[in-house]
Amino acid sequence: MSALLQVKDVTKKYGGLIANNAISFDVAENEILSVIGPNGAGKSTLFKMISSFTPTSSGEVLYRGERISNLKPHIVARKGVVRTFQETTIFKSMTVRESVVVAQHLRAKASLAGYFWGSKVAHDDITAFEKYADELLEFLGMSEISAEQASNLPQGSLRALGIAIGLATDPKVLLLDEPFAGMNHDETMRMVDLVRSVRDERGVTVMLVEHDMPAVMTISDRIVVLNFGEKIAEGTPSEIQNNEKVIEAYLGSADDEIGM
Amino acid sequence: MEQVMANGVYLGSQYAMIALGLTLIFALMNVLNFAHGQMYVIGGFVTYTFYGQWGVPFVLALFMSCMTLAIIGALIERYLFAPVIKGSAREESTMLLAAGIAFLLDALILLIFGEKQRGVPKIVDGVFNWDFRLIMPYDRILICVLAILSIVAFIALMQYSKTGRALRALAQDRTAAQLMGVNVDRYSMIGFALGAMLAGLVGGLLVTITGVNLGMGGPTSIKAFMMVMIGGAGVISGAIWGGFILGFMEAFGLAYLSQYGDITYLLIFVSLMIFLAIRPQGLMGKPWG
Amino acid sequence: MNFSKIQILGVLVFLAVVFVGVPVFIAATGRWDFYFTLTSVALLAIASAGVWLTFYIGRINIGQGAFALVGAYVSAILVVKAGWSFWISLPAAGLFAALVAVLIGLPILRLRGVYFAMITLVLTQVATLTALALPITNGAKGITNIPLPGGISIFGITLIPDFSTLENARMAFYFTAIILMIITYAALYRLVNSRLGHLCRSMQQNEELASSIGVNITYIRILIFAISSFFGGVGGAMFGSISQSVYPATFVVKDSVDFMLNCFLGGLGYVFGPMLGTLVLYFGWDLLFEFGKYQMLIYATLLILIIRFLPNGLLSLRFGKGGGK
Amino acid sequence: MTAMLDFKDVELYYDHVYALKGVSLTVNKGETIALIGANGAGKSSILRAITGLAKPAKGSVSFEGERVDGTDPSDIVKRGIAMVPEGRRVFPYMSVKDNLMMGAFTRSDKSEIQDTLDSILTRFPRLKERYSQASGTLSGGEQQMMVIGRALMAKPKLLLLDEPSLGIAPKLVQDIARSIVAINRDEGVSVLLVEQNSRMALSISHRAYAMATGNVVIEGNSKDLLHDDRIKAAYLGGEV
Amino acid sequence: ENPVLKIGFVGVTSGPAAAWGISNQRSMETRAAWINETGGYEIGGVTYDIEIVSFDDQKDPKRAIAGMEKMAQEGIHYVVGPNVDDGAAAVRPVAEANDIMYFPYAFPRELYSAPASNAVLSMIANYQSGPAIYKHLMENEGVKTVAFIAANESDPLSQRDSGVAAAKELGLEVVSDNVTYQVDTTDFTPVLTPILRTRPDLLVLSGVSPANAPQLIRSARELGFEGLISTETAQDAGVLAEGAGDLANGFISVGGASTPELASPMMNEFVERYTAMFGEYNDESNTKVYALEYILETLKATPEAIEDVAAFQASMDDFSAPNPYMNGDEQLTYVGMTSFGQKRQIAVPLVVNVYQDGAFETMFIARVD
Ligand SMILES: Nc1ncnc2c1ncn2[C@@H]1O[C@H](COP(=O)(O)OP(=O)(O)OP(=O)(O)O)[C@@H](O)[C@H]1O
Ligand SMILES: Nc1ncnc2c1ncn2[C@@H]1O[C@H](COP(=O)(O)OP(=O)(O)OP(=O)(O)O)[C@@H](O)[C@H]1O
Ligand SMILES: CC(C)C[C@H](N)C(=O)O
Ligand SMILES: [Mg+2]
Ligand SMILES: [Mg+2]
Repeated sequence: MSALLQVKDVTKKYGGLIANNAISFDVAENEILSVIGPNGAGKSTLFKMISSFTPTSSGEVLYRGERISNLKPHIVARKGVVRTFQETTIFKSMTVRESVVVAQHLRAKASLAGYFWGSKVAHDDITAFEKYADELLEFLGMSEISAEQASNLPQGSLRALGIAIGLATDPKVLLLDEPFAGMNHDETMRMVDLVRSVRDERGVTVMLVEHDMPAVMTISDRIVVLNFGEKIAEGTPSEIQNNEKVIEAYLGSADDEIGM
Repeated sequence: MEQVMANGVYLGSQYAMIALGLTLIFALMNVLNFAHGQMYVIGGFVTYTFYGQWGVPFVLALFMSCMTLAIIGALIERYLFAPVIKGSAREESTMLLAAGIAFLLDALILLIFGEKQRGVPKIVDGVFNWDFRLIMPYDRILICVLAILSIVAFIALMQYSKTGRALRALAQDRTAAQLMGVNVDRYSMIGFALGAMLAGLVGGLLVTITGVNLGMGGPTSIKAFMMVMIGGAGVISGAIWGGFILGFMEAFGLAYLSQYGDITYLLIFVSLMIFLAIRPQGLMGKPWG
Repeated sequence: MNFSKIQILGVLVFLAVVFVGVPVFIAATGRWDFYFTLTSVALLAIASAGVWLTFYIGRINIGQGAFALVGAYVSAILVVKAGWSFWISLPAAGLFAALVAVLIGLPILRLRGVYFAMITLVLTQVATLTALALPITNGAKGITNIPLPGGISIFGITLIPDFSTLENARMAFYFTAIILMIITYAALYRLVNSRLGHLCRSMQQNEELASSIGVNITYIRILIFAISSFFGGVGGAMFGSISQSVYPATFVVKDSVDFMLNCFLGGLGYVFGPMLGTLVLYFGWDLLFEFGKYQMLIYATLLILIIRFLPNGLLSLRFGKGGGK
Repeated sequence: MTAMLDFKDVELYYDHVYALKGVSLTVNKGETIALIGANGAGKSSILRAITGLAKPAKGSVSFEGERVDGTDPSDIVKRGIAMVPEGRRVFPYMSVKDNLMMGAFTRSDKSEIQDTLDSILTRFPRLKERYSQASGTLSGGEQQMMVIGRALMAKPKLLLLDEPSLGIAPKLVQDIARSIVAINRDEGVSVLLVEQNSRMALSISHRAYAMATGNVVIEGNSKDLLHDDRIKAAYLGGEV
Repeated sequence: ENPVLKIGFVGVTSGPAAAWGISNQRSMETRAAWINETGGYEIGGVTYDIEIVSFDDQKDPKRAIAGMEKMAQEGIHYVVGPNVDDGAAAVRPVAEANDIMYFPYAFPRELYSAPASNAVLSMIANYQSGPAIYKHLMENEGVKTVAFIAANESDPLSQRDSGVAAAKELGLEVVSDNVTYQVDTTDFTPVLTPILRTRPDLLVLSGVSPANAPQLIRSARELGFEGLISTETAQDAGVLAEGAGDLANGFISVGGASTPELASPMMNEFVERYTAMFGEYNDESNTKVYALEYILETLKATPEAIEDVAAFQASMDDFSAPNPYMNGDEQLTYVGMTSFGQKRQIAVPLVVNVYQDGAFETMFIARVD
């Protein structure tokens, strides 16, 4: 199993604060890898550097051996590495379907001018986009809300929309930042299945940041744990669950009963 | 050199006050108040009417202009901005409203106070002259001191009073402020009134030196915009920095570049653009959110 | 792109009104001054279309006056000093304005929200000050005595007559301006409804997200700003030709603000908003002429009332969805 | 005993979209109530209707026997209801201290405020460490503690919490849950807790309501609901 | 009822420069009301009531054109204004196409020189008054060095340039000629400091607006400047008194003819009526009372010119009528041969005033040809 994505000694400093300190790990093709860690450990920062939304202070990220850190976000996206956002980041006044159509723009075959003059290719593009959008929404179980304006959606659907937008770009690697936040158990599990089938059926490699441990443990092939900007563990879910350091720093003892 | 520094401080103090009111209103309501300059002019004219024409003591006249503007500000917020903000799909619609109000105030100023340049008797006579190295009329020194005192008072109000805290909270998160028990409608009005009042106060102070005429509004707003940009929109310390920086830039530019003619402002503008290109949120602007 | 019947009908009605209705009306009522008013509306609407377009990528542009001024000077200089035909100087003016926009846009388009709005406001002043300072613009003296547009003929067929030989240059300017406006808005409409338009809209709503889906936001921002300024330059150039003179104060901050107001007033959500906004704002002022010294007061009051009760622009009072105009 | 909070037949809609279709619930003095339910079910809307941030179209909201619907949020807050809103909503430029002080906005007795402040800082020692840091730079968990503390500064009779565990690391979730229990038990503050983490919510509450699309579908004793099959299936899942 | 003769005004009556246009408009309205009250104005045997149609161009050349179009629409052939260079240049095509004679308060030479035909300069241009003033001051006050300061706008800058040229021509040493200020400047100290360092005998405020003049004077005096200060535009004594007080004493400017020794009874009555009508007089109107008077007098002398602008132009060369606003036997005539090569300027007497304790005193009078 060769590494699709390599994070190499990546460091990020904000002034005096070291948000990520020499983090290294590999992500294999078709893997689902979770990054967990306490609040402020540097998980989102790491995602931002992988997607080139922020430059690294040192170190680099390689995708198929090619450096993708310190570029422009849209270039990295074009190479197939696409992120979603921790905050609900959507196109507020577009409908769900419109958002998903726009997000496919990378697949466009016609040029901007072609669209302007309304060329045949452009026409075909649009038909294809719309068709794919409907398929994708169907796949994500969002057909019902496809005509809703994004700003009116409840929390959970917003996250789902975020994922839909990410998927619509036809990514090779999808970085999901807390995709299950604000979903209840049932919804979370549905999404877990979905992310899995995205990986299985579309061959997308997934990295995700999540605090929902049941979900993380179910979905992940491997887990990387950050704490105060340092990588403190890496391994399979069961390894991580039993790692003392991780329990100490992050999980807390499960049997620590809190009740009325 | 001494003269240039002194000019910088003097200009800076008055600019900072102008920028403060603008930034306060921006912070609270996300409204870029195009009418700020007009409010300043009204302040000048009210002070002129009371002090210059009717012989009311200066301090009282100043007070009257503050009150007038506070009332105008409160009314404008209550009956125009608040409903428009509620009803519009895009925040930017308030820009149109603010511009409309600027036109309206301009029209009213012309009808009520006329087209002439007005001035008032000096509040103190005499010129401080240190060996021709530093010349500054006493009334300017006084106004400068008053302006700085007002700024300090304003900061104290914002930092330490309950009203100030409520206003700051409101500026940062309306809903959260509401949940703390802040009556946001009332405090928005108070905040707007306070911003307008600051404009009135500067207008009243400066009329003693520069006089006032109806044309001063628009350009004043633009200058205030620049200071707010330099410092960072909606940030109080930013407004003060912006005011003083612009003041000093003007003082230095005019002193050292005058032989090149018309370029001081061009340079100020261009350096502002370069500065913002490097630091898009101004000196003190929001790093997050 | 398929047009509904209503849209096509709307366009036809509009064309009939501007090309036939207006001239007939003017001839019937003898209100020849309306030609100039409507010409101005058309030209200012062109510039406003640019402002509207920059709004489409989420930037409030209060700098269009600068580009109009650039356009006016470029055309004037080319015609007066280089002896070009006005008709060639017109696109040249637009292109030059676009070029300037690219250079200036590179740094300032990174700014957002009020920062962009304010910096563009300053830009207008920069343009005026630059025009005052440069030798090529003739500094304070401006460029005057610009000849009227000459004719164009191919193989002896007159495509455009020489304006100075015309009995009624007003009407010629009117038709020119209207045609330019129609081209502008047709292009704008196409643009907004093509892929570029969708990308713009995605940027307007969320630049970060747009770049995460692979949109080259820097490039599109610049491209849009350049197109916007092209419109500004063309409007300005045409205007210089009508008044046959250009001064540093031909377009000032107030014009930039007006362009922006036109867009807001018409409604930012509608392609034809700026056209309507320009018509109402500019014509409105003219119609209030009767009120003498209360003109400004009434104008401002009406403006405020409109915003107070139609904060989303005049077109939010829609008479049937999707009407062409 | 009459209920402290009586939320009766409330209908609420945004732009013609129904969020609540006639919801009733009560909170008695001293109770912790959990409100669970799917996404978009209307949980947050209930809290918004209680605090006056959203105006019900029908129905009534009474607090301590008096109608409060239709009054300004600031008045409702003054009566003793504090809320920790969805998404925390800190005042990012204010220090932790100023944020906490904002919580006491409706109170005026300086020494009493100081007492509350001390007790909060004792409860959340982390906040003391970050006392003068701008709250925008706090980590998510710290912010969450701070906004709970901020709500407590009002010395509320009823505390409304909207998804306090959202985006919070598991260990901190436990801390927060403990704090909620303690606040309820030690200070007699009634709590209405909205949570996606249903297991946690049910295990620290007395009674619970489960919602689906604008309606309450199940209500009952939390202990019972923890073992209710419908609840298990919909909200808890099998194992943890 | 008398038939109505409409005379237009297109100029700036709102915004920063409102004072310029308003003083025009009001002086015209005062005069028109006065004429109508006393029975009308007789031209070619018909007695007309005079109506002033005024249009606020907001100092915007685009609006100025619209205004001129409006005048054409109203069938007006005689228009006073615009007040600034760019507006005056922009309306030229419209005026010429519609047979409108217009009387701008703006100085660009090409507006008045052939082939331009319809513009008549209605005041003394600074390139005419400047030399006269400088010469007088050289001869009587021993002025040897001069410095210029102007606002960074078209009109003042153009005036500065022609002023500088005139001063050099006269052999004055120009010690500073490139300092400018923004019209919205509120503190002139930094602007003036470098210029005063050159210690000129005379400081010329080129094209200064009535709003800026008192502040400039005050700042210059407070900085210890003891030389002379002058301008070539009209000012209002009241504004100077309020804005600069005693510091304005000795300030030299160009005025109309209302100083006590020159003003005819008619001028005094005009001032009275103006004040009664508008509450307050503005000395700038001294220079602005003339354009309307010239138009009416010329029409009286050539009645067919009411409809026929060519007749008006033809009569300009040897038109002459007594100047009712000045004592003595001053004449109203058209001049401009030296400056423009054709008679396209009204011969207002060049009255140079000195401000002293709240009023203007006449310094000297000159004539333009
Ligand atoms: N732009 C920034 N400037 C300064 N500090 C920052 C910036 N962005 C993040 N930080 C800091 O870097 C650290 C890591 O932040 P990051 O957002 O990566 O945490 P996280 O692991 O995603 O936390 P959470 O689980 O709460 O989302 C935090 O201490 C944060 O305050
Ligand atoms: N501002 C709004 N405009 C339009 N619809 C809204 C708005 N806010 C909420 N809604 C709708 O009201 C319904 C209830 O929303 P609410 O936020 O109360 O749900 P919730 O139970 O809190 O969900 P979540 O667990 O996702 O936070 C949802 O369908 C949502 O789409
Ligand atoms: C010379 C100019 C400054 C005069 C000005 N245009 C006026 O109307 O008075
Ligand atoms: Mg994060
Ligand atoms: Mg919710």
